[in-house]
Amino acid sequence: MKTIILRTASDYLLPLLLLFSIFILLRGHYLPGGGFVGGLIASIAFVLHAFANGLENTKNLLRLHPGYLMPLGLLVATLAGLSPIFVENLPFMTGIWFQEPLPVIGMIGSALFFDIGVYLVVIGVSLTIIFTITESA
Amino acid sequence: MLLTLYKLMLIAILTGFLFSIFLVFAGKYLKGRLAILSALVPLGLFVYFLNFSKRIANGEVISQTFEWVPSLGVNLGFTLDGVSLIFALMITGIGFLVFAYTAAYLKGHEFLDRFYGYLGIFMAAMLGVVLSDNIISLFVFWELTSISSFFLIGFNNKEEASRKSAILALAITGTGGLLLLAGVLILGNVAGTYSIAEMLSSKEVIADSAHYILIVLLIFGAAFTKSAQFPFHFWLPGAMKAPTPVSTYLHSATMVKAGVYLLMRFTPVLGSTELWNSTLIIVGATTMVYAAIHTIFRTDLKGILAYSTISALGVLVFLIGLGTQDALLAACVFILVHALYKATLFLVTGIIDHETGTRDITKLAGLRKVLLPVAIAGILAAISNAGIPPSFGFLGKDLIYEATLHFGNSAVLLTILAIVTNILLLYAGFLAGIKPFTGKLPTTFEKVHLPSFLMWLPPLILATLGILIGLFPSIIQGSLIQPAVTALGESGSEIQLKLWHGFNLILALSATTIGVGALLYFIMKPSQKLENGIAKLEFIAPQTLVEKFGFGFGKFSRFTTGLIQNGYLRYYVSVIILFLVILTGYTLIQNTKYVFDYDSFSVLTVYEVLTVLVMIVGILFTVFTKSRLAAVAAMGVVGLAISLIFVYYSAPDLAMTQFSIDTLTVILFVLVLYKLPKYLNFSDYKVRIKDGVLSLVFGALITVLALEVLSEPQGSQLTDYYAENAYVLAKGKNVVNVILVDFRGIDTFMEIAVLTIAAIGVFSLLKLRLTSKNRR
Amino acid sequence: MIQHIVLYPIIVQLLLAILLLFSWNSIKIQKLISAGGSIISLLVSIGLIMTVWNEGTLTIQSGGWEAPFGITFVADAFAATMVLLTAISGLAVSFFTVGTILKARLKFGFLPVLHFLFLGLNGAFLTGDIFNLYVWFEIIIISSFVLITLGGEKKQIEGAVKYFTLNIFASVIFLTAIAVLYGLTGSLNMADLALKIAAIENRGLDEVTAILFLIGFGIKAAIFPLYFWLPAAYHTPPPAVSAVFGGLLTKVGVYALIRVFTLIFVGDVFLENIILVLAGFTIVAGALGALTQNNIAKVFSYLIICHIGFMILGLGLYTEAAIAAAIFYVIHDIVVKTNLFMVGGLIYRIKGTYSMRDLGGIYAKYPLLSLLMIIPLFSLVGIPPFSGFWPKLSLITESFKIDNYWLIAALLFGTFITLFVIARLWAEVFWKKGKKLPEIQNFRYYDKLKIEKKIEIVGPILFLAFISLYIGFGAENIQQLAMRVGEELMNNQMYIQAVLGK
Amino acid sequence: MEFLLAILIGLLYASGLYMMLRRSLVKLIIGLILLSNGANLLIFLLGRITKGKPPIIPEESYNFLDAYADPVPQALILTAIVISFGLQSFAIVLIKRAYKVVKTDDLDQMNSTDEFS
Repeated sequence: MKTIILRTASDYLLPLLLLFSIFILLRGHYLPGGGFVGGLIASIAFVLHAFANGLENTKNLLRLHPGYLMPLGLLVATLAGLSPIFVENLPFMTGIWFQEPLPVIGMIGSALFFDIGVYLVVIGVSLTIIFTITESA
Repeated sequence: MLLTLYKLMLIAILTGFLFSIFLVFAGKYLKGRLAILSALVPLGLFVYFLNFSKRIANGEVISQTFEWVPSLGVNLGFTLDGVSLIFALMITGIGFLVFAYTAAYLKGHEFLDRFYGYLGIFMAAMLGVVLSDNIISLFVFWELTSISSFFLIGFNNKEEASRKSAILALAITGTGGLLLLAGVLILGNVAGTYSIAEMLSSKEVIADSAHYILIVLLIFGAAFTKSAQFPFHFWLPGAMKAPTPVSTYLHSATMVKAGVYLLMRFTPVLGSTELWNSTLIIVGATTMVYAAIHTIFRTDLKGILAYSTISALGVLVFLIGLGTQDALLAACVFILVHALYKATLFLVTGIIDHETGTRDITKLAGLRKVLLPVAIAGILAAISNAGIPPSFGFLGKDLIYEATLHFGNSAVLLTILAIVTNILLLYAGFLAGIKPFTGKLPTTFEKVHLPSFLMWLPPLILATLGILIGLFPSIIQGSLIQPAVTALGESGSEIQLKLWHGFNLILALSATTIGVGALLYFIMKPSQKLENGIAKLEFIAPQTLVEKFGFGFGKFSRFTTGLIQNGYLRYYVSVIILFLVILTGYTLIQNTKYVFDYDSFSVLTVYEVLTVLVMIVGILFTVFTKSRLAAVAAMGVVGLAISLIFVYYSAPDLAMTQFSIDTLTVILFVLVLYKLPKYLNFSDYKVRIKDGVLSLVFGALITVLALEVLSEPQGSQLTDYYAENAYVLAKGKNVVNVILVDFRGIDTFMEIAVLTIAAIGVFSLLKLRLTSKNRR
Repeated sequence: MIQHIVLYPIIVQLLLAILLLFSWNSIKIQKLISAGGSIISLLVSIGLIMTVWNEGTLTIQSGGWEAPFGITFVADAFAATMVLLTAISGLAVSFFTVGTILKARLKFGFLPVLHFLFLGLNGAFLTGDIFNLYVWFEIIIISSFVLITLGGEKKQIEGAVKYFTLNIFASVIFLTAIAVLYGLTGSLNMADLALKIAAIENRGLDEVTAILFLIGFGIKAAIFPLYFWLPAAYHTPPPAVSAVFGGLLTKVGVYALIRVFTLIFVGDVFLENIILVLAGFTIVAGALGALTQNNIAKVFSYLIICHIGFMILGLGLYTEAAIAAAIFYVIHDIVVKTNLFMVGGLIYRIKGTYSMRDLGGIYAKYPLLSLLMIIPLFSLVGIPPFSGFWPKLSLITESFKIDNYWLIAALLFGTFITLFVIARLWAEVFWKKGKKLPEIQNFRYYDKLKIEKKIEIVGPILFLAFISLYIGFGAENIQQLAMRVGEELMNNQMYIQAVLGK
Repeated sequence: MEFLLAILIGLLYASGLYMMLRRSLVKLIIGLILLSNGANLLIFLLGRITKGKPPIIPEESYNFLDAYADPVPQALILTAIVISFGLQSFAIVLIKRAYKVVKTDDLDQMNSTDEFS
């Protein structure tokens, strides 16, 4: 009984929570939030999904081991950090920005990409830790 | 031409090292018949140094300098004067004979190449010692002689006794080396230079310095350990575990004389003071008599020779202590005398040992019948040793008596000591050089045959030299002895070496010495009984005392290490905290004002007080609950309360993060914990009180510190800058987030790296199972 | 912008770690990346130190925010030297790892974490921001935790618990010190802090902060009486790990101590005296410990402590020459200690044990290898003119200049015990006739290895032995470098000038 | 409030230390967590606390109009919290592993690496 409700709920909850987490991520530059909290929310979404549908299903949904999100995030962050060196010969991690702001998100710049990297790493880390512990419990 | 010769001096020293490095790679070709070729190295060097003798005889001092580490004042400054030349010739000359001898002595030995390698290093290092003008480079070479000695003593390293002796010798000479290091550094500082030549001009400055005593004592420490003076002598008999060529070369002819060399070298700089002279006289005299007496109680040939070497070294130190021109002259001559006869005796002993398989003097007799050339060498050496005219030894002995007799008030006492020593040395020399060859040949030795000429020729050459120089002292008088005495700072009258001084007191003393010595030889018979007798006194021998000390020290270090590193983590933590509390407490108490500016503190609201109360209860519950899960839950509550505080005090981002992290931590804890057993109540009441007090003191300290800091003004220029620029330049309005991703983005970057690493750690800690198959 | 090069050592290691994580599933590719990357890293570090040598201290403001508002990275001669040493030691260990670490461990992220560790080290050396330093320290300790526990065997776990606790504890104290520092000055940039701390009137608070740093870093540097974690843990992981730890980890603590006490907290006589006393006790305690051990890895561990004392002594003496000596010793020590644990690893590969009682006969069977192994041993003792010898000259001289004979005695005592311990080790391990030990199942004995494997094990030892020899015989160059570092450190306005431009 | 907070921080440090001095590995880790909470709060307090003015620039302006809370300590604490989370999760798993291999939670029985051998 419990599982059916949960399962149905989580099917809707997963995309909703993910969207919310991306919102938190993007708005971080203006309001409380950012990559870290956003990442945590996204992982909670996956954890809930795993709780409802079983670990295997969630893993299948992700296709790749969540661990790969860590180097991916780090890479995104590194590239964001390196971009000023290549683009304008400015120091590592200098913010460079597109001229025009986008609606909802605001200004787009290397800092945002960096935050996306953080977001990805946090998801990767929390999912790896939780999955590993659950598997070996 | 001259320049190239000069250049050669560095190369001359390096030759030995290069030879050894060469052996590492090509050694296997030098193990067989070609082994004798290695003797060419010292021979070449001998000829090289001999070339200088004319110039040295003319009073020249050859010096040259190669830069090495100028920033530390260390260069390779070499000086060749009379003293250096004597030593250099001895090192290379005896080196040549020993190298040749070894080719036969260790013929076919598995590790012959290694042996030559060590010898090469030693020879080079020893040359470095006697040629160095820079005292640091002197020390460098000095240490290298100790190290090569270590490897040579331990050459038969499968035997425990060899290894032990090697370590013991290294420990003693190594200690001396360190004293020397301190000594030369302090000396260099006081004198303002590391060059011995330059120090000569600041002799007074050094002597008047407050550190003079320290310097002298340190240098004495080095010299006495290296030259086996009482009470540091005991490593030398142990060193006889080395193959005989080593005993000959290092432990009688050259290395042990490095200490003597050091004293000679520093005589012009540090000498002529009460401290210098008296100490040397006392130590030297004690050593020479003590060791000479010991020879009576030995039955092993090498043991006898070891003690007689110690005694001879004592004589040398004693002579340097006398410090008069006569005495220094005697010292220079006696170094050569001793090197010639003692090396011979050792080589002879080596042959006997090699051919008969024993060194027990009580068993050896009549070997002249089978080893005639060896017998000749031995007997000639014994004659020189005894100081029977016309040997070189006779000359040496004369000079010694000459020196003691002219030494003011204590002349009689000193002369008597010298005579006693000489008598016993004579006895020892007869035992080693004559006893094995006279009498009836035991049947067991009938099959003994003469070894290759490579073995018997070197001692014969040395022994013959010992007689030849006695007959024609002019060979060395002008070329070696005169410059050496000059180098020792005695620029006085010209010296004369001659056999015949007419009938005088000295001749009478010499005759007495010989007579009594010979008598002693005929009366005393070495025996196992005597040896066992002295063994009973061993419990007060310096060696025993040092070994006991070493043992005790080992126990002490085990005790302290066990005390410090006792394995209990909580003890480690308490020590660290105690240390912290004492240090910070001390400074805080000294400087605290205890004035707090309450007005600047913010006003309390009911919510805040409630939150704090919840937190306090949470903390207490965490600490005192008996349930693990409850503790974790309480800890979670504390974390939640903290995030509330963050909410109250304008930190929404922090509150969010704290909240989510806190929740996650609790979840993880629960996931892991529910499988573990219950808490056990380990510690007793007393321990808990003690820990509680320590913890509270620590906590109070932090509180006081916090309040102190709060009462100081703080104006952060960062805050204003960020307020100005967060939006204008960094295009963000949530300043905390802007700091995180932009101003201090690297912090965040590394924070996610930490998370990544932690995740890998968690993953591998739980997933990796080493099984017996993949474990190794 | 030439200043970019300051961050290259960090960026290279970061990219390496990321690449290694991406190639999680293929050990072969990981090995290639690690080895190749280590060579690149070495080249970059050489480039950095050459630039610094010629151009003077380089700084770069990450994010382009002028100091003290962003995080500044500073490559002065000291930092550049440490980065170079990390690269040298890292290159050796990277190859040694490939040769010795079990496949099982490699499959679980050994190499990525190793490079994260190098990343942390480089960052710690280059950063000019005190909180950022804390973050780099955390990178270092978390990667070292992972490395020390990887495999999760009993002794590893037992050692790790102590290592973990005390190091985290050190971090907490470090963080406490940062809190106080920020509370007092409102700044985090070390150059800025140097100015602001000098202006604080309440010297007592200043001193307390300094003590907190002393203890926080002191734990990491393993000085007396804070070193407990080291003998408990350093011998437990595989030799490649011990090699990095023994060579580099404690030296980060030393680096931080030297940095903080020459830049921020300067001229406090009380603290200098405390440091001197601690240095003396560290030397003696380490030496006594080394004397008691039978396991060669444990012997080496205690010798680390003993020699940390030498470096701290240089700091405590607080003169240009003494600091230079400490730097020289650090340079020597990183190379030698790394090599020492690799030598230990090689011995273990040959005989399958670390126990001196059971070992033996290596010299007879492997003469050339033994001669190779004796180079780090001699360098360690400082048998002149091997590398450990030179810095002692200045240390003794400077101790003498303040008439502190206890320090000289401690120095000589430490040296003597090192000599004695190594001589005994040589006698037991190399000279003594080898026992026939029971063969261990599935153990890959050195003899049974293929030639490539042997090269992977011996090559790094040879490489570091050469560098040791160079430090010893080319001491002049090293001394020049050390003196330059000493001069820069003792004149902290040079650093401040470079960072703040005033 | 500053005064209360200072005492609270002291209490956190004290309790953290006390827990570290116990023999249980679990307590040890809890102690470490309490300690780092204390350190975080200490940064917060010493960075000077301000009520009700979060460092978020208002909608319509480009910078702050009046005094606001110092964002720097907040950023530092955020980093510190996340880092300690990494360490804590590792530590928690270490407990699990330790229990598996050493079969105990008792720290006093984890002494073998310090013994003479």
